[in-house]
Amino acid sequence: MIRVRQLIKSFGWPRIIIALFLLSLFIIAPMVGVKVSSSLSDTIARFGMNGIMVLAMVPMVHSGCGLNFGLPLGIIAGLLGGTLSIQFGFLGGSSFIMAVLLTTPFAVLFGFGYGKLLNKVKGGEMMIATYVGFSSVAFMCMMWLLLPYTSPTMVWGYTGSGLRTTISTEGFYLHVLNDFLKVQIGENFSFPTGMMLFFALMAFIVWAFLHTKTGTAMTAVGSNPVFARASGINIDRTRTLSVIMSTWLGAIGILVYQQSFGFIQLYMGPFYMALPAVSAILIGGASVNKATITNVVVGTFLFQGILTMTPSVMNSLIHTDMSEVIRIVVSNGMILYALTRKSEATR
Amino acid sequence: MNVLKETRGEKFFRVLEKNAVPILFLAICAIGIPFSGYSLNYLGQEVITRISRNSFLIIALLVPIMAGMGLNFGMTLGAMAGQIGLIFITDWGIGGIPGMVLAMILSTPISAFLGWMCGKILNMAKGREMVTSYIIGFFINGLYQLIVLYGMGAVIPIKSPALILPRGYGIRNTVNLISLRKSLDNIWAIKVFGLSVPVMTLIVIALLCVFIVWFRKTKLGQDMRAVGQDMEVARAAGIKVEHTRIVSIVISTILAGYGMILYLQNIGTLNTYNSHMQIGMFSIAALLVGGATVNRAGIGNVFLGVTLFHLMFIVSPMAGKNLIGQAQLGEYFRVFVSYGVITIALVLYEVRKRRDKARVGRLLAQDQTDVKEVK
Amino acid sequence: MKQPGAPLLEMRNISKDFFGNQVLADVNFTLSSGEILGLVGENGAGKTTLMKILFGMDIIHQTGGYGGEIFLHGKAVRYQSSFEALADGIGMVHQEFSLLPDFSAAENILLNREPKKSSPVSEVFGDRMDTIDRKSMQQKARTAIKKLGVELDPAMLVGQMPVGHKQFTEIAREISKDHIKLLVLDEPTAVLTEREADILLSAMRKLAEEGIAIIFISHRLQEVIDVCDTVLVMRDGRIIKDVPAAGLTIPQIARWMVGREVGEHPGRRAFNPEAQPVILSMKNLWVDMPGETVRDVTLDVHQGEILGVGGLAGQGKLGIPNGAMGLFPAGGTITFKGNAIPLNQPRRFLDAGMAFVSEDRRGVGLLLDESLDWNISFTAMQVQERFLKKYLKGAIKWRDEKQIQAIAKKYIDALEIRCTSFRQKAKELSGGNQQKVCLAKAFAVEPGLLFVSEPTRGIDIGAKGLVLQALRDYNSKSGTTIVMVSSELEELRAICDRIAIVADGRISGILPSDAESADFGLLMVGKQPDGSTEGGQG
Amino acid sequence: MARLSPSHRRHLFQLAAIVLILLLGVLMFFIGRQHTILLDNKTLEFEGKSYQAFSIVEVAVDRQERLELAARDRDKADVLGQRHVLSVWYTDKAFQEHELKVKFSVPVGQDMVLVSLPALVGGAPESVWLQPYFPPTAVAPPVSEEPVVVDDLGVIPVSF
Repeated sequence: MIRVRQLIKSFGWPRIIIALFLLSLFIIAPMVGVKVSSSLSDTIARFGMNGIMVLAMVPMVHSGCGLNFGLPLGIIAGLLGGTLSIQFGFLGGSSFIMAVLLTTPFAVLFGFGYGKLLNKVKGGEMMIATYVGFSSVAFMCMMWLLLPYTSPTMVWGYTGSGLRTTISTEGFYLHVLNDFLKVQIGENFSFPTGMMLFFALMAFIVWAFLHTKTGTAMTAVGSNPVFARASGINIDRTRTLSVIMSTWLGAIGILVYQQSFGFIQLYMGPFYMALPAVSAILIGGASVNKATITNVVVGTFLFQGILTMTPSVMNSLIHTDMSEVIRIVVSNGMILYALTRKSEATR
Repeated sequence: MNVLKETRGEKFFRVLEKNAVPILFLAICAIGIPFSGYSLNYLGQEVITRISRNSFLIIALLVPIMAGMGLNFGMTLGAMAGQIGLIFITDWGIGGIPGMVLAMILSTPISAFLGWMCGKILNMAKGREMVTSYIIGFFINGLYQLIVLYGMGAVIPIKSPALILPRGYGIRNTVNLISLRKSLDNIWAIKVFGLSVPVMTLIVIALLCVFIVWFRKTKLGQDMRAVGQDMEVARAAGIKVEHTRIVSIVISTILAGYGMILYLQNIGTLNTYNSHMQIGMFSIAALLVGGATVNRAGIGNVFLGVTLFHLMFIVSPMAGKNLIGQAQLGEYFRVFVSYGVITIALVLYEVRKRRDKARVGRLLAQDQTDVKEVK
Repeated sequence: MKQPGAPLLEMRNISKDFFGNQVLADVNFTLSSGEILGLVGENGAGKTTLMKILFGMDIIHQTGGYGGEIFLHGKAVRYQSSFEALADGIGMVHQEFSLLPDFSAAENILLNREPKKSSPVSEVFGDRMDTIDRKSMQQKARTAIKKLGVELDPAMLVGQMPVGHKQFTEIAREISKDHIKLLVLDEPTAVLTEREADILLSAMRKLAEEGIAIIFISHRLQEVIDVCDTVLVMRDGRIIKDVPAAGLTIPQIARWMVGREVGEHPGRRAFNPEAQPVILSMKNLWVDMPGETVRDVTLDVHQGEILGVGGLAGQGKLGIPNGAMGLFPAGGTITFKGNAIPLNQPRRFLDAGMAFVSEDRRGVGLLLDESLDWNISFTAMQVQERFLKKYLKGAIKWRDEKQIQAIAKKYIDALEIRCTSFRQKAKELSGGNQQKVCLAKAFAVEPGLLFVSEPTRGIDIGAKGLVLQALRDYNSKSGTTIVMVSSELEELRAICDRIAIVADGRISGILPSDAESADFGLLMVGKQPDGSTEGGQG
Repeated sequence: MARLSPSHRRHLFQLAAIVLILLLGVLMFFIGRQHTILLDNKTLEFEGKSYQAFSIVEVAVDRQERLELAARDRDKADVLGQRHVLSVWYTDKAFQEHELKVKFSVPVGQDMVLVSLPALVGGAPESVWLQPYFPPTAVAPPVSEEPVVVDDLGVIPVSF
């Protein structure tokens, strides 16, 4: 009994409620005529799409920079890489690889500057990260208009300059990962093996990094910065590194998202992309200063599961689509819960 | 002995940095106005309109700053309460000033409750009030949608077909406030140099300013300032810290609700699901443009901020069009500047906080060198 | 001056233990109106606890209350919170300022007791809507300042005041309260210049003449002798002396404070540090460590010795290792084995082969949320690249869990750390065992010189002995030089070869550990003992 | 009478304030209530009596602008509050111009009232010339989604 209680305590009530809610959705689904197989397939696909952006939270949480509300900055790096790859005329699988390669220098550069900034504002990272994300999105809105892109698939037809708000990835990297070794079971269920493998690869890289000397130092910086400093760790450098990693993962994350989604969304597209990722990792059991790969997997699955299941089930059940409201309440409620909890480290 | 020596150059930069944001905006406006091609008369009219429209909302931000809780991103809660009041009076067919007053009366308990809740939560998240209040805004927005989009017309009786969506429940995306439009502004509108001035609205705003000034002089205001400086010292002196903080948020939320009603009577249309979310961000940006910081803001900052921020806002699309040939660019520019100014203000605040801590060390080093020089 | 009649305050048989650890026993004293009582004693003698009991602080109730009785005007009192004590006219001025920098002196003096003018709004919203009567506030503040007899502008912002004026503001706040009868001043002169201190002392006499009793806690013994009517010397939770101040001398008091005579502790070992080469030398070190400011320390440490650094709290002894390591902003020069070590860079300090066990175990010493093996191996791994498997010619440095566990097990056995396994989280251990983990972490680096700061703070007696033994063994086995900072003189004398005493941010003297205890006492209060065995430096 | 303790007194004042605000709210509800007054210039037959429509008549509610009604015309005026003044300018058979001012109040809870001008001028009792009016409920008034009027702050997406 005590063990059960401890388990519940370590898992956290909000998480249990959310998990039970999702479970009940899956149980109700067949009763109201929603196909579980296609729902599950959708959930998995969305898991693959969003997983890496959720993973982008991990390095910054580990180094004590808090939740990466500045994810849009990484997404912008990804957008730059993606659009450049198309601009240079790469097609199919190669365009994805090029996008990843072209993204990397931007992500590193942005992450470096962002990390330096966050080092100046220790203690107030999250609010500032939010606004760094917002202002960079707004800044890039101007840039999308001004940058000398010429590819006819991307620029506005009538003016011949300035990028469109949405750009199709068809013919470029649409579904390059989704369709790689794809497993189709029956009519309604497909498993995007390539995308899941890619997610697994990224998760492995993060996991492996956390097992190296530098990764260990990063965890220590997040756990107790004074301890780390007293052990000769350069805290600022470690934090900057973690921010660069988070930014890069965010950039790769959006590329994976686009190849599955089919469109590159520019301008205000990335504006609120951080909040779903933040709430996903929190639902997975992370706190403001502790996060693991398991949190990412569990959280993304739960969050995306709710996102997929609520509209269809609720709609069939009460003929009202309240999924939007449920999503807003659940995700922001989760963030609030995390913010109001006393941080676990006894500092 | 505890004054840090600084050269004249250092002092100059310190003063410059302290007023960096207003100076930057002055520069933007100074460049933008000629390029926009707007007449001064037009701009003057716009500025007057916006002062009368927005300053009440911005003044609502002052109280939590006094209590050291930073910028109240949760003012959207008050805006929501104000909107709910407006929806009801529109449904009941109450218009004009009585409608405004009734909407305010209706919004007060809702604002007070939401503010109390917000304050309670912020007390649990001391040290990260701003990001928390920001998320509270989103969270309550979900509940607001639940009530307005699903509850109204279904559970809460709303009968006017002009309000309810064709499906039978939920409020439409836009609500026409025609019976309310400019009802306060038009009570006493005079022409000065060809500019129409809504005197009555300005009087209401002036009264609020008087209230703020008076409030600072009350015991509660004093307690808030004490709590804002150091919670522990205030607590040791017997001040109820948590309660004081909650009260400051409640006052701010109620005022924000009134401000929203004032704002919407000027606009004349309620954008049911958007207005409140935008208003928080723009009020905060305007206040910061006026030279306020996270821990210090006055009435002067409000009016300077409204003027400069909205001048920039009006001017930039046309200036962008005339300069580069793209109005869209100017639109994005002003969005960028709005967010940029909040970012800069937040960064400066944190940096200053850290530098103040480092100051003690520099003093000590200075003492050492002084001693050596004497030797 | 003592007056006849019922005493203002009487403490009878006060005793207090923290979970079996007796910190106060059988404390009895009386205090009359207008009397100034000097309360002196080493750190940990029980002064603070005694005052906490008087004020009914939460910490006392949370740890099981206290024994004995307190009488105020012959009436038994037992306060549940400091506000009750304040209501009865007992005020206290703490060592740390409790002031608001952006408020004026008057606003601070009357904080939460502001004179108010009622306004009609208050009838609905409560009396917090009353406006503050600035004029009468200014007036009341002026009266309080006048009572104190100092020059202080009530309109001046506290943030712009010199330290002395801040102190006066604090005291003015207490005496501005109505019916103030008893004032407790905890180290009020520590931050003052000599002139300011003189002003304060005369203010105290003035207050006493007006009938206010004062308990004056101070380490500056000359002041105590000058201003007090009675001196109360505490040691190990007991009152050792309760005598009139007239005619006392500093050495007398210092001896009472430090207590035990030579011979009560194990003598020093046969080791002459001075004969060894200097391994570490500090010159003009200053450290900005809040509450432990080091002003100007010059100190040489010899190869292989155990050097003790003692002194009263707040004098700066803790600042020395913290500054040397670079955890707090510091200046001056440090030379280790002939190489200058740059300050403010912990990494260079560690690279040079030094290690530091911090007094702040939970804040600095441990990763509370991580396992023991991480805690023990972390510094060695990061600084010396040990416990790592290297792949691709060292491009990838993988954590070697096996080695990490091995070293953790080794030290868990060697230091007898009580834990379920090396996987247990550091926060789950007891204080003593946490301390051993900190030592293990430092030992794992295999340092040439080890700074140990307050190694026995907050741990029980059994563990104390083990920790000290571990240090001594480590020194004799591996020849590591140890600099041990502690506020417990006895502990320093037990294992050190020499002991340096810090007073007012400077080294006031270095004595062999078997020197007269009274001499240590004198050094602690910043006085040079006559015919001292060794001259102080700095 | 025993003196009230300050907290008791305060509760009393608080209660009074709440009651006052509630009263204010009720007051606002009535004086701010919007009504539509339909002004009718049609021949009205009532209890055997016939009130002939004017060929032309001018009418104003409160201080609003004058409305000109030809025979069989109907117009409306939107007003706030219960009590109103109706001013009618008409020409009688003798081609004499007359001005008539009538005060009336809209029944509580009524959105629309119909005023028959011929009956009013013809001296019929109020219950005749002032009648409640219920719009035909079968037809919902056409509500077009008007273009959103906002100031230029509406450039930010507001939900994610």
